Amino acid sequence: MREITYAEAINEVMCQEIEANEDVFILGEDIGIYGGAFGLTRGMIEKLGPEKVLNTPISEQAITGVAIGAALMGMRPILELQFSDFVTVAMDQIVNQAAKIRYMYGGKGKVPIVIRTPGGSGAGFAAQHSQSLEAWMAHIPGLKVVQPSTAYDAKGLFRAALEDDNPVIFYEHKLLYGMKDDVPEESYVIPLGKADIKREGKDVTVVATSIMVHRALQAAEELEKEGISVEVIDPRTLVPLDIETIVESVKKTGRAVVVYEAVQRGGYGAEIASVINEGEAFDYLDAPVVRLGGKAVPIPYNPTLEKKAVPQVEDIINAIKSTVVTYA
Amino acid sequence: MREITYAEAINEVMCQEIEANEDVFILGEDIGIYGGAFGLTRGMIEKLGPEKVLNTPISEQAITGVAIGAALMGMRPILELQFSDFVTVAMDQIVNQAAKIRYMYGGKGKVPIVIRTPGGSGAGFAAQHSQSLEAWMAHIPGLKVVQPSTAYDAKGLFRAALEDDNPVIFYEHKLLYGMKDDVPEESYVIPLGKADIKREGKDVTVVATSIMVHRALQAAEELEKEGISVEVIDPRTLVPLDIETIVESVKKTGRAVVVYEAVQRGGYGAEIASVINEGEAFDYLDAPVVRLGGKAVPIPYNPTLEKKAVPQVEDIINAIKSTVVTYA
Amino acid sequence: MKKWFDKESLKQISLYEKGVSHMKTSTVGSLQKLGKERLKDLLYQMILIRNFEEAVEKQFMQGKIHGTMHLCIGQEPTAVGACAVLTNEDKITSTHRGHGHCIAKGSEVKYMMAELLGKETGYCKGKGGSMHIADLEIGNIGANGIVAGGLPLGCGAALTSKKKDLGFVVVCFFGDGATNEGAFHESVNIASAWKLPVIFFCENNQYGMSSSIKEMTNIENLADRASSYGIPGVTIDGTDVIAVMEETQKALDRAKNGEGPTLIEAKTYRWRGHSKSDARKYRTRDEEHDWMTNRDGIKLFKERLLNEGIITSEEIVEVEEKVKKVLDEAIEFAENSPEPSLSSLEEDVFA
Amino acid sequence: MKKWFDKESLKQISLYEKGVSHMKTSTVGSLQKLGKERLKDLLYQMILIRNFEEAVEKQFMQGKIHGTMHLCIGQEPTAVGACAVLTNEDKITSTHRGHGHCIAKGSEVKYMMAELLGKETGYCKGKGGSMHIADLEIGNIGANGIVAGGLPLGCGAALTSKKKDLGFVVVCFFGDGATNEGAFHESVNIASAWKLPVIFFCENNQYGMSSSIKEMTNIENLADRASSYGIPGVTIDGTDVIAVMEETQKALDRAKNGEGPTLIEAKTYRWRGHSKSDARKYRTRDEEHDWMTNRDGIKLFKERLLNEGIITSEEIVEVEEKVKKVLDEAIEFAENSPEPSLSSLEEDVFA
Ligand SMILES: Cc1ncc(C[n+]2csc(CCOP(=O)(O)OP(=O)(O)O)c2C)c(N)n1
Ligand SMILES: Cc1ncc(C[n+]2csc(CCOP(=O)(O)OP(=O)(O)O)c2C)c(N)n1
Ligand SMILES: [Mg+2]
Ligand SMILES: [Mg+2]
Repeated sequence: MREITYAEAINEVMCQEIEANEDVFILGEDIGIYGGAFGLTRGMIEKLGPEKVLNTPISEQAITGVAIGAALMGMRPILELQFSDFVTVAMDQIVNQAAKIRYMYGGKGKVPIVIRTPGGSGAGFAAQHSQSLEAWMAHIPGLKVVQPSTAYDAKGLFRAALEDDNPVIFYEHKLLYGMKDDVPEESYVIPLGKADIKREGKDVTVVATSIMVHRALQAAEELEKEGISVEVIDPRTLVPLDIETIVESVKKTGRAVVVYEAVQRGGYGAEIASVINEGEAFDYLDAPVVRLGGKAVPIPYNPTLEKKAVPQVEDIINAIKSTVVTYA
Repeated sequence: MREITYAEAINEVMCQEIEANEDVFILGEDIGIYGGAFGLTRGMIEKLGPEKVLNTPISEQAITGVAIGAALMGMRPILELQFSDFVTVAMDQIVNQAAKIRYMYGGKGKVPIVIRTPGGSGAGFAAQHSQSLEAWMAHIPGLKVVQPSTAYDAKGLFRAALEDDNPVIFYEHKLLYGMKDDVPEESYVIPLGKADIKREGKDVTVVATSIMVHRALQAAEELEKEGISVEVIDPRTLVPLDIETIVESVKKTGRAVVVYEAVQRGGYGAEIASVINEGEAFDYLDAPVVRLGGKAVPIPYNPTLEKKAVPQVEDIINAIKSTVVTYA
Repeated sequence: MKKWFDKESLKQISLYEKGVSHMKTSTVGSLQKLGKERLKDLLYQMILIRNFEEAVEKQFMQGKIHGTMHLCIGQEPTAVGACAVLTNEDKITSTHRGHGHCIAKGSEVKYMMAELLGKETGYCKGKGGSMHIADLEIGNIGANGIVAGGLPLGCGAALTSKKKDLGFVVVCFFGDGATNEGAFHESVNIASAWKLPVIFFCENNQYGMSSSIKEMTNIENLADRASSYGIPGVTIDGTDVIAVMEETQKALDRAKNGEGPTLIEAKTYRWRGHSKSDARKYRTRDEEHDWMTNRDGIKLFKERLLNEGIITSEEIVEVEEKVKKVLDEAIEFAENSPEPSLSSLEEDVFA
Repeated sequence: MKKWFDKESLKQISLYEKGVSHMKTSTVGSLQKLGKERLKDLLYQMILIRNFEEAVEKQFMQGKIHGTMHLCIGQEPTAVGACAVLTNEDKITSTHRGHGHCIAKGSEVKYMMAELLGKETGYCKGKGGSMHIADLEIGNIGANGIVAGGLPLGCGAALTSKKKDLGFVVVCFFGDGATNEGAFHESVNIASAWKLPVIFFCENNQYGMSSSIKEMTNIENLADRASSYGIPGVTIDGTDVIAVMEETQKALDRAKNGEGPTLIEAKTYRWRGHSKSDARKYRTRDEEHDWMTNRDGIKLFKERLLNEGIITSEEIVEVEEKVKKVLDEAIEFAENSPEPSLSSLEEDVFA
C-alpha cells in the first residue's frame, strides 16, 4: 500500500469529503494559499476554491461561532484552529454554545462541526504553543474528542468525526504530522469509540494516546528484549471511550500503565486510570495502576528541558518496570 | 462566636484586606453600587470608594488582563468573575498569561491575583450558568485552586489566597452563599494545601468538595444510624492538594468515596481517586475507590432534573453503601 | 497627571438626556402606507409582549418560576419593529432578555410559558428555561445566556444563507453592554469583511445590569462603532415602533442586495430591574418615571393610531382582550402540562 | 442577492498603494531639533535591530535555534521611533515579532541571543525563547505568543501607573491582524473609559501571517477604529522614524496629561516571511521589491541625515562597525553560555 504522512492523510480526507458533500467546507486562519500553519490545507484552495476553503481574520471567537451557526443551519464545517492552545480564546463558543445547544434546546438543532487543532510539545514553540488540553474538552458533556496517533487512524477517524452529528474536537500532534503510514487512497471510516490494540502483550497493559503510542511501542520493543511482554492500547477517542477493550486487556495482564503527554495532574489519564480501577478489572489488578503524564510545568523552550517535561521512551520503560518488577 | 454567612465572610475579609494593604483592590462587573450579582461586594464601594472597587465594562478578557498586568506591576488585585462559566471568555488571560508568565520569563515577575467566581448548580440558572469547571484550572501548572465549603474556611482561605504570590482561582458556590457559620471577626489565615477532616470516622473515607462536603456530612449522619462510621475530608484546595491527609485516612478506613459536583468524567475527582490508588494507600484498600460526580449532561433548567444531574445526599449514601456493603 | 476617577461614580446620575439630535424617528405619513391590519398587529404584539412579561413576573413572585428572568418591559417596540419586516425564513439570535424577540418572531406564548415553568411541553422540554428558548422552525436561533454569545452564531447562519443562496437575513439582537465584548467586535468585523447578510441590532437600554453605558464606553452613540468596520450605523428612537421597522427594512434591503451588515442602535429603556432582585440603586426613580410616562412605546403608538384616525378606542380594547385571552390560555396550558420525565435527563446530549 | 466571494482571492494582488493621502510623515526641520547624538543613536538602534535579525536568521539556518522566529526586518523605524520617546520607567508590551521592541526599549542583545539559543544566561533562562522575552527592569513587560494577548496586560500596567500616580505610560505594540481580535477591542475600550495612560501602537505591516489586512477588514486605515472608543487615532508612515517619534510623543503627552489612550497605526512592511517557512505566495515579489528599495526606513534615514549634513558617511560606517562588534560579542557570549540545568525544569512555576 501507499505510504503517506499523517498531514497528507488528513489533507486527503478533507478534500475527499468536501468534494463528496456540498455541505462540507473548511474555515480557518491562513488555510488559503498559505496552506495552513502546518501545511495541512496545502493545495486545497487551488483545488476546491475559496468558497470551500475560507480564509478568516484572526478572530477565534467569531470563526468558531461561524462554524457552529453554519452547522445549525445544516452545513458541516471543518474549523482549523492553528494551535490547540488558542482554544483559550474560543472556549465560550465551543463549551457554552456548541456543546450545549442541542441539550438546552430540548433536542432541537444539531451542531455537526469538526474542530481540527494541533496539540503537543517537542517543536520548540514554548509555553503558549505546546499544550495538550484535551482533558478540558473531554470533561464537557456534548463534545466528542478524538486523538489519532497514526496517518491511517487519522484518515478514518476524521471521516467518522465529520459524519457525526455532534461537535467533535480532533486533536492532531505537531510531531506526528510528518510520520508516514500505509494509508488507502479510498475513503474509509474508523468508528468513534473503538480503541485499537497497537501491540499485543501479556504482562502489562499500556494505555497511551497520540504521540505516546509511538513511544510506548518503542518502550515495548526494548522491554521485549528483557522478557517483558507489553500490550499497547490506543483509545483513539477519549469521548466516547472504549472502556471495554481497556478493561479486558487489564483483566488479562493484571497491570496497567496510562501514558499521556498532557500535564499528569488532572489530565485525562486520571479518568482512564479511574475507569480501570473502578470496573471489573480491579479484582484482577496485581499492582496499582501507574500514570505517567507530563510534569506540572509550562512547556519550556530549551529543547533538553522541553523533552524532560513530557514522557520519553525511557520514562515509559521505567514506569512499566516499576509496576512489573516491584509487584512481580 | 458570631454567625455570619459565607457571602458575608468573604465580603468581610475583602474589606479587611483592602483596608490593610494599599496594593489590594477589587475589580469586576457590577461590583459597585449593585454589590455584585450575588451581593458579595455589597457596601464595599460606599465604604472603600471607587478607587478600591472598580466597576468594569462587560469585557472579561480585558478585565482579567488588567488584573494580571496590575499584579505584574506590584498590585494585588481581586477579580470577581460573575459566574464561573464566564472563565470561557477569559481563559487565554488566565491560562496562557497569568499561569505561565513567571515561568516563561525565567522566574521574573509574579502575578498575585485572586479570581473569585461562583460555580455550581441548584439555583435554576441552567446550562450556561451552572457549571463546575475547576478541573480545567487544576490541570494548569502555575495556578492554585481553592474551593471553600464553609464561611469559616472561606474567610481564612481567602486571606491565604490573597497573600500568595501566584494566581489563585477561588471557587465559591452559589448555594453556599447563604449558609451560616461561626466566623471570628478578626482576620486569620488557613494555609493553602491543608485538608480539613470535617468529621471523623473509621469505616470509610469520603473526600468531598464544596457543597458536597455538606451533603456528605448529612449522608454520614444518616449512615451512623445504620452503624456505618464515615470520615469526611474536605481538601479545601485542589492545588496544592493535601495528599497526605487523604492517604492517611484511607489507610485507616480501607475504603474511599470521592464526591464532587462537576461532571464525573474527567473531573478532578479522577485525580483524587488516582492519587489514592497510586500511593501507599493502595495496599490498604479493601475495595475499589468509588467516584461519584455529576452526570455527563449540561445542567438542565427544570428543578427536578437539575437536582438529578449532580450528587444528592441519597446518592452519596448509596455510593458509600456500595463500597462498605459490597466489599464487607 | 490628572486625578484618577474624576467621575462621581457613587452619585446616582440621571443619564437620560432628552433628544439625541440625530436619532432617527419614523417618517411622516408612514402609518398610512402600512395599512390597518398590519398596524393592529404591531400593537397586538407589543401588548402581548408586555402582558406576557407581567404574567411571568407574577408567576415568578408566586414561586412558580425557578432561577431568574430578565424582563423586556419597555423595550417592546424594538423587538416588534425589527421582526415585523422579517419573514419566517429570516433568522434572529437573541439574548438573556429574549422573551420579546421570541414573541415578535412568531413563537407561541403557551410553549414559552410552559418552558418557563420547566414543563415538558415547553420549547426546550423544560431543559432550557428563559435564557435558552429557541424555536428553529420560525427562525429563532435562540436566546443566549452569554452576553454577545449569539453574534458569532448569527454570522454562521448568515454565511449559510450566502453560501447556499438561501436569501435569508439574520438579525442579531444584543444590548449596549454586549458591545464591549470581544465577540461583538470579531463578529461585526467578519460580517463586514465577508459581506454577510446580518443586521446587528443593539437595544441600547442605557444599562448593562447596573452599569451605565456612558461610564463603560467613551462614545455617545454606539452606532458610531460601525465606522470601525466600514458599514453603515444608525441610531434610532427605540420607542418608535415604526422608526424601528423603517430602519430595519433598509438594513434588510442592504443585506439582501449583498451589501453586507448594518449596525442599528435603538435607544430604549428597561422598566424593570435587570433580573429578579435589583434595587436599581444605579439609576433614579425620576429617570424611570420619565421614560415610563413620556416614552412608553405602546402608549405613544396607541395615541398616534388614535390621532391619525386609524383605529378606535374600542378596537384597542378588543386587541387587549385578545391578548388577555391568549395569555390566560397559555398560563392554563403551562400549568396543566406535565413535568419532563426523569429519563429525559440524559437524553439529547448528543444528536 | 449578489454573488458570494467576488474577490479573486487566488490571484496575487499587490495591496500596497502608493501614498495614503493623510498619512503623517515627519515635520520639516525636525531633525535639527533632536541633535546629532540622538539621531546617531536612532540610526544605531535601527541598524542593530536589522543586523540582529539577520544574525538570528543565520543561526536559525544553521540549526542552532529551535522552534520558530518572527523577524522584524523592515519594521525597525516603528520600534525605534516609538521607544525613543520613552524613559526606562515607561513600559511596553510586545508581540511574537518582538526582537525590535526589546532592543529599542533597551535590552541587551547578548542576553537576547542567549535566550534564542536556549541558554541559561538568556533573559528567560532559556525557558521562554523568542516569543516570551521580557525584561521587566527596563520596562519590557514581555513578548507574547498570543495575538493581541499583551493589550489587556498593558492596560493593567497602565492602571497601576494611574492608581499609584507613578507617571509611567505603557506602549502596547501589536500587528494589523491583532486588531481583529476581541482582546484588542476590549482593551482599547476599557483604556478609554478609564482614561488609562496607554498608547496602542499598531504596526500595520499589511499582512497577518498570509492574510492581507485589506481582505480581513473593510476599512482603509486601522487608526479609524479609534472613533469607536472616542479617542484620537492617527495613521503614520512607519518607515519614517522621526514621524513615529513625533506622533508617539504627542500620544505620550496626552497620556501623561491624564487624557487617556491614543491609537497609532504605522504603515510598514515585514521584509521576510511570517516565520521560519513561508513561501510568501500571498504577495508578489514586485511588492516586496518596491518596499525594500523605495521604503527602507534605514536607507531613507541615512540619506536624510547625509542630505541635511548632520552626519558623514564615515560616521555611518562607524555606527555599522559598532553594531557589528556588539553583535559578534553577543553571539560569542550566547554560544559560550551554559545550558540551563535540568533541575531548573521544575523551578519558577510558582513564586
Ligand atoms: C460573558 C458574560 N459576561 C457577563 C454576563 C452577566 N450578565 C448577564 S446580562 C448582563 C448585562 C448585559 O447588558 P446588556 O448587553 O446591555 O443587555 P441588557 O441586560 O441591558 O438587555 C451581564 C453582565 C454574562 N451573562 N455573560
Ligand atoms: C490567538 C492567536 N491566534 C492565532 C495565532 C497565530 N498567529 C501568530 S502571528 C499571527 C499573525 C499576526 O498578524 P499581525 O497581528 O498582523 O502581526 P505580524 O505577524 O504581522 O507582526 C497569527 C495568526 C496566535 N499566535 N494567537
Ligand atoms: Mg443594556
Ligand atoms: Mg501584520
